[in-house]
Amino acid sequence: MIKPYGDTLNDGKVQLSFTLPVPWSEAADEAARQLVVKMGFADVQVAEGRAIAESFSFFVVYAATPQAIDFESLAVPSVKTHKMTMEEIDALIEERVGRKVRVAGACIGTDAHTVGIDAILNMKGYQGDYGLERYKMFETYNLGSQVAVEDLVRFTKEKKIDALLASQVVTQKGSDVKNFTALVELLEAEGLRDSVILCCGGPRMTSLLATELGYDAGFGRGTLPSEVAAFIATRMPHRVG
Amino acid sequence: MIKPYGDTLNDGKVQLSFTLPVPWSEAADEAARQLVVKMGFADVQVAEGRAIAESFSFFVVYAATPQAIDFESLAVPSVKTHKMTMEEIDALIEERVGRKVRVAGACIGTDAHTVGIDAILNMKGYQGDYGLERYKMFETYNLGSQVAVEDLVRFTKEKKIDALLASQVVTQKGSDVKNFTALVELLEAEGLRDSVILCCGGPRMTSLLATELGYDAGFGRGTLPSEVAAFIATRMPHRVG
Amino acid sequence: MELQIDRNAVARCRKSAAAIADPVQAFIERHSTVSVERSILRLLGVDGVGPGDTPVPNMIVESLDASELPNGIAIPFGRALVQTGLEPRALGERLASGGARLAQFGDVPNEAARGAIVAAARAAFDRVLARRAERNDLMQQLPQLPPPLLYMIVASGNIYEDRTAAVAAAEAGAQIIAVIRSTGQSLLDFVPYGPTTEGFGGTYATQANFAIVREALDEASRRLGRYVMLTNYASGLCMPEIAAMAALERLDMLLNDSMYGILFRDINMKRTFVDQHFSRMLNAASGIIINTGEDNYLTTADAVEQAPAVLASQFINEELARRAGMPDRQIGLGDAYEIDPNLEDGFLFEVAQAQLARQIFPDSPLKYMPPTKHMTGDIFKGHLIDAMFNLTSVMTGQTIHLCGILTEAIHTPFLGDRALSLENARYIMRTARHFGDDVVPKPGGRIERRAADVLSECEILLERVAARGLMQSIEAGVFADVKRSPEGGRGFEGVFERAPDYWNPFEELLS
Amino acid sequence: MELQIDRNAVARCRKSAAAIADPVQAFIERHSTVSVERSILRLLGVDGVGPGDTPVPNMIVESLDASELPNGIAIPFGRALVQTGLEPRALGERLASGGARLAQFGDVPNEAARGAIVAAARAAFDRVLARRAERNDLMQQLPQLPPPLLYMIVASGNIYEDRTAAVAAAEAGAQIIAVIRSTGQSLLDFVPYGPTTEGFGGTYATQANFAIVREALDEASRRLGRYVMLTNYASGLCMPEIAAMAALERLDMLLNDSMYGILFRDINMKRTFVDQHFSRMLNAASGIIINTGEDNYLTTADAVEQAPAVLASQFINEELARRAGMPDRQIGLGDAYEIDPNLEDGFLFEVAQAQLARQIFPDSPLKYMPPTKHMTGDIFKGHLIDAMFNLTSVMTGQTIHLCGILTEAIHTPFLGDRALSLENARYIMRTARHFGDDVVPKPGGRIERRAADVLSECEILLERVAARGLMQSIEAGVFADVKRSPEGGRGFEGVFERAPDYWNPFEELLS
Ligand code: B12
Ligand code: B12
Ligand SMILES: Cc1ncc(COP(=O)(O)O)c(C=O)c1O
Ligand SMILES: Cc1ncc(COP(=O)(O)O)c(C=O)c1O
Repeated sequence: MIKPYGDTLNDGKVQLSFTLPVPWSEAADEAARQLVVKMGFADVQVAEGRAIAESFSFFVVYAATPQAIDFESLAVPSVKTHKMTMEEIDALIEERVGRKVRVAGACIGTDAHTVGIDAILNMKGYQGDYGLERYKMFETYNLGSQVAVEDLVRFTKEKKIDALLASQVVTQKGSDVKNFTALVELLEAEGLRDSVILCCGGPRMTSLLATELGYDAGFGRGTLPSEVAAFIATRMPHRVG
Repeated sequence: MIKPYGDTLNDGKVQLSFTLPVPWSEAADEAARQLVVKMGFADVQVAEGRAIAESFSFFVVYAATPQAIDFESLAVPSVKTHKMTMEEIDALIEERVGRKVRVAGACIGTDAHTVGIDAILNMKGYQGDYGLERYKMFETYNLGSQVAVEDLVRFTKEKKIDALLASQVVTQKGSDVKNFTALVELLEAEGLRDSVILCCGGPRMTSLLATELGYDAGFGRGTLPSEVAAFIATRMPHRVG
Repeated sequence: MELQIDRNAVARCRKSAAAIADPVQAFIERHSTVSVERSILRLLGVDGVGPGDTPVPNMIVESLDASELPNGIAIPFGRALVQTGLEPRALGERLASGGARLAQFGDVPNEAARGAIVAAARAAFDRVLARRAERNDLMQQLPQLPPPLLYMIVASGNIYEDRTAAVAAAEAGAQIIAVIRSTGQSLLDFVPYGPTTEGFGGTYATQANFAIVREALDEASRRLGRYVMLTNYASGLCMPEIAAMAALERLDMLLNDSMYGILFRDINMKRTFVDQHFSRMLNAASGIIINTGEDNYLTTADAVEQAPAVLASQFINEELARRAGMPDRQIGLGDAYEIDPNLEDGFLFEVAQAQLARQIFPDSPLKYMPPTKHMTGDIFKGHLIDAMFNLTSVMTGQTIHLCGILTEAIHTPFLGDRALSLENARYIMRTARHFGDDVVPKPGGRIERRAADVLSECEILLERVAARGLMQSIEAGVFADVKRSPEGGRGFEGVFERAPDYWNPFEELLS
Repeated sequence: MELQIDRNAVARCRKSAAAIADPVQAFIERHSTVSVERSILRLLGVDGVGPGDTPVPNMIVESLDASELPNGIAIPFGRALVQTGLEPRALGERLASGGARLAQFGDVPNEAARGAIVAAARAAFDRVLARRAERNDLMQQLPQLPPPLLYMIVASGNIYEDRTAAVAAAEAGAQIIAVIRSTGQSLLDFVPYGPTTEGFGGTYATQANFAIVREALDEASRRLGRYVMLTNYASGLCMPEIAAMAALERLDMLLNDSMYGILFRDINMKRTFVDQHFSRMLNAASGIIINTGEDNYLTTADAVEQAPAVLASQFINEELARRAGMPDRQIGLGDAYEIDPNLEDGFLFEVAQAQLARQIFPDSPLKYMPPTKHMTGDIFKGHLIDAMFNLTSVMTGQTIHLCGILTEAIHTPFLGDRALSLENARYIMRTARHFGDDVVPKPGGRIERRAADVLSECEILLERVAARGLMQSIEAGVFADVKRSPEGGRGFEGVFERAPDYWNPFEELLS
């Protein structure tokens, strides 16, 4: 079992900050303290409390959590297990699939943040790691931004896409979850769900969330193109075979 | 009932940061997330997780707390209610006590942080607010730093001190509470507790904590000398009369 | 700070910019758009929505016959005014409700129609000038703090939360409040109506929303003793309409840049060049400072490499704005602090670029955008990058200072984030207030060399763009690594060539 | 950065400093202290604790007759060495256990005693030199990163947690690790023994604790490919003993400043001047860089006002250190970034002060302390003040850079706080690495004027101190607004006048 580490193993120390919608006063400090106590923390210290506007106060609090987590037995699906090079991935596809894998990527819904999906697809890649366009064994379609889920599914059908990459960067009010869900549902409705490797990504994505959403894999912040390529390459043979 | 305010009333949004004693990995991010879920938060987003050393990872998390606090009915003892000027305070003492009030202050235990207590006592004062030495109606003794509780009590007895000001700035491992408690206990043992106005102070002090420790008042960060002076002046008549 | 820069190179850049603007300007003068026509109606006072929440100005323009549109909306609407004797707004409602159709007033002589419109337009113009005078008065009575002017965004999606946030930000030191628009509004070929409480990543720009925040900020301005400015976004498919609304609701600034729309929203370039021109004429008259969007180039492409393109775009934007009648003091050219924080001496590069812009455009209220691209979930690190941005801004005398926010990579800002951001800017700008005045870049040092490189690369780039044409250069991906074709993108269907009799009553008033 | 400074004024300051040092030095040479004597024993190899955990060196020195002490511990101990034939450490244990008393060896002739001690002292001295050579070798093999050297504190109270924290900090970029001492250790007239796990605000400085962290850092140094330095605190009642222990355990730096002890710990000035001198002789030989404590003046008094006093104290400390045989490259003079963050242009003042010190003491590994006094519970603001400190440090080429920590006002640092702090320093120093080289303060500008003012006020102050005497000046509250009397404070009883036959075997070896 592990706990947050302040300066001593298992001291449970955590830093919090938040705003309360009240003018600042000594009582506001005390409200902040009691609130953090209510959250279940011990040893609550309101390090800072001050007015940030006439009717709002901001607090910095340090406190100890009694909670711990069993790190050893944590099951985290990871899609980034095997590190492979571009050459290895191309070789794997050549050998096990025997043809180019067709990949389509898009930033769906009204989301116009293409930098992330471009980083995965474009030649140039990301942080020195080449994008899928650079691979011999991928045929890549980058549909760009603000692509309606309907258009993407139509395209998938038309081009017999093997792997579909959907990106969502705007997450406010759960818009990402809404769009991702719409995509899976439409694929299912069209009977295409099982014929594609379905990946989602974006800065807030985690493997767990992707699984919950019904995707084969999810890629979060800092993803390298080769990680995505490796995932597709290792999954393809199952589909084809 | 009020809750933390992110960008919408009662959204409960809180920022947390902490360190876990594990090497960074996707699983560490997930551990951080689950830990914050265990703490009772909803909508947990691990905004940042990264290695800060070989076997430590640091996290920044945003989440929503379901806790709320009833701000209206919060009873916070405040010692800073009446703002008074130096002249008003001197006048009050002159009229209601009729003699100089004898005040002794010290930084007790092994604590050498005298800046705080000096700010209250020295002429110069703090942030443009004069210190007690400047008042006509206080006779002030500043015993300085690292004053043993025994010495302070002896001094109190000898000089017939009316108001005793004890400071503690170092709070690590509860050393402040230990020293403050030792002072009250010794005063009680010597039968002096009721003959002094007993105040404590330091950056982590709150009115509530002071009350719990058995002090008449406690003064925290940013205290002005006049606030302390006003408290003593308004309490003195009860003692004398 | 004072850099040695090659004044002749600057002059040559301006010459190239003029050459670039010429054909664009010629194109603009031969065309109008549905949005320009709708903005004429809005200025005249037409407002409200019809069935399906379609705004009345849209309904009216759409009701025009395809063959009539090239003459503009003014005359047909003028005929209806004459015939019905209604005020423009009431006439709009009548038309929207189906109580009348423009086509039915064909009999009214052109001259009468023109006369009615001229009168209404003059009244509208006076309203715009009155709001401008109001601003001038308020700014006299309630002087702003000295620049860099701290600019803060609110973006909750709900105008009433935005109002709360705007007032809180003003109290915490903000001098300009921007209400960010909802994702995708720039792609709407109409302006939503009324107060709105649902939006993604921002709040819809509507006239009612403008008014709600303006009123709250006026109240706060009086309380704080300093005028707090309000700004919103024009760029998109409705540039001139938003410019009209902003004029009427006394906004003080508008993001107004067709290059942004082209590159980052895939809006058709012909459409938006035409829209931009008329919207800027309106902005000029209403005393609104425009903000251009060069900063965006740095969010998709490498900031070190794109610096010459940013400068080139500033020259072009300056030229196009001047041609719309804008004085330099209303042309807020954009730039941003987007160099990789891991680059050794990146700060020196930023200083060079910011100072270069300052000296080349001495009278422009430069708009300086904060780091966004390299902001991560590490809010502590992000706060520091913002601090270096704040320092650069105060050192180099930037004017409109968008405060960077430590949670940039996470969410649209919380109320507390904004306060921390303002505190950051205020602290840095106080502690280093005159630092820029007190140091000189070493002649031939890294800063000066970098500035010289950017300027000379910009010069070459402008020459190339002048030779190839702006539209073709955009097509070739010169700006921000993004390629757009002259006939591609959204809104092209709304562009039309002016007939010989085309008339826009405001063009005369505004020139 | 290069300030125009008045070199003649600097020369005059150095002359005053010499005049100030003369009488202090004369006093020092006529006296010794119990701590100096105990350090002789420690160097010879005496260690361990007796009943009640009293360290053996203390027991031995205390066992001397009051009449014998003025001759020093060396001869009596030498007699016992000769007579018992034991090694110093074993002899110490025998004496501590009551198995022998120094008094019983009175018969041994002085010459024999002297001979035994000289041999043992030479062996001890060789051990010190061997550790120094070891450091040199390691620093050759594992070169440090360029300065400012990032210095990080650990202070958990528990040496094993400190070790964990030290290694983690090294991994996160720290180049120097300081294990902060427990509150109050400087007032103990002995050095605790063995590994310790309880302390307040820090961990006891013991030889075992030194060894534990040294070993862990050596391992980390090899792993990281760069030598990570270790430092601790000498100032206090046991300066020479800690200097001896540090020499033996290959610490690389020591906080060593009697002014700190006098002003902030109320240690008797005579005692600590004598202790300081011998401890610095030891530091000189062991290649240990000392850090002086001028920064502390700024934590109690106003930083703008105290700047001349800080500089004056640096001149005095330099002079006293040189007289103890220290080369400039081992004299780490202290300064700090403590100006009120709310002061307009405070940053310019800080730059002026830091650069002034850099130019006046070009070969000193200046120690630059972070903001502490104005740090509050607002960790976000604190992080920014630290950033401006980091910027000043890299701009002005400071050497030993104590990393400021955002939680300074709250608790001794958490492991995560340290990582954020190092990230802060690394980011700022990377992005602005050559900024200082690339700008010049405007002649006659705010920075240059401030530097000139500080220097000229310092000159006047030094003249006054020279006229009045250092001890009398301290009595008058010249430094840090604190007043101390020459006979007051702790440890005065441990000072004694040397008899004509007084002998300290190491004085010869070290000179
Ligand atoms: C650049 C940027 C823009 C540019 C986008 C240009 C473009 N062509 O992409 C412009 C200026 C146009 C823009 C506009 C807006 N933006 Co924006 N923008 C950003 C910014 C600064 C950087 C995003 C970025 O490029 N990151 C770098 C890339 C490489 O990282 P990434 O996207 O995470 O991608 C990586 C991984 O996530 C993964 N990945 C991503 N997708 C996928 C998909 C698959 C299948 C896989 C395998 C992997 C993968 O791989 C990538 C490489 O590792 C962020 C703030 C920030 N610092 O994060 C805000 C941000 C994303 N924007 C935001 C908002 C709100 C907007 C606007 C809505 C604002 C407005 N109202 O006008 C508009 C509208 C845009 C729209 N309709 O979507 C918010 C989103 C808030 C939220 N959480 O919901 C952010 C966080 C800023 C903020 N704090 O407000 N923006
Ligand atoms: C200055 C300082 C020092 C100076 C003190 C000089 C002196 N003569 O006071 C020196 C350099 C000597 C020092 C040493 C140490 N310090 Co120190 N020091 C600080 C520092 C930077 C500022 C404290 C200060 O002066 N604040 C300004 C005053 C005006 O504020 P204040 O004390 O809160 O007082 C106000 C109120 O609290 C109130 N008040 C205070 N007392 C009282 C009493 C009464 C009766 C009343 C009515 C009001 C009142 O009124 C004051 C005015 O508003 C703080 C960090 C920080 N920024 O807070 C660390 C800090 C307090 N020090 C700390 C430590 C650990 C030490 C050392 C133990 C380190 C070491 N191991 O060597 C030593 C040992 C000191 C000792 N034996 O006590 C820690 C304490 C950690 C903790 N929470 O336990 C801090 C927080 C730094 C840190 N993060 O590690 N320190
Ligand atoms: C010039 C300009 N206009 C408009 C916008 C915002 O437009 P949208 O509402 O399309 O996000 C931006 C955003 O950065 C901009 O820079
Ligand atoms: C020169 C010097 N010595 C020693 C110390 C620490 O001493 P103590 O252990 O007494 O806190 C400091 C602390 O800042 C210092 O500056």
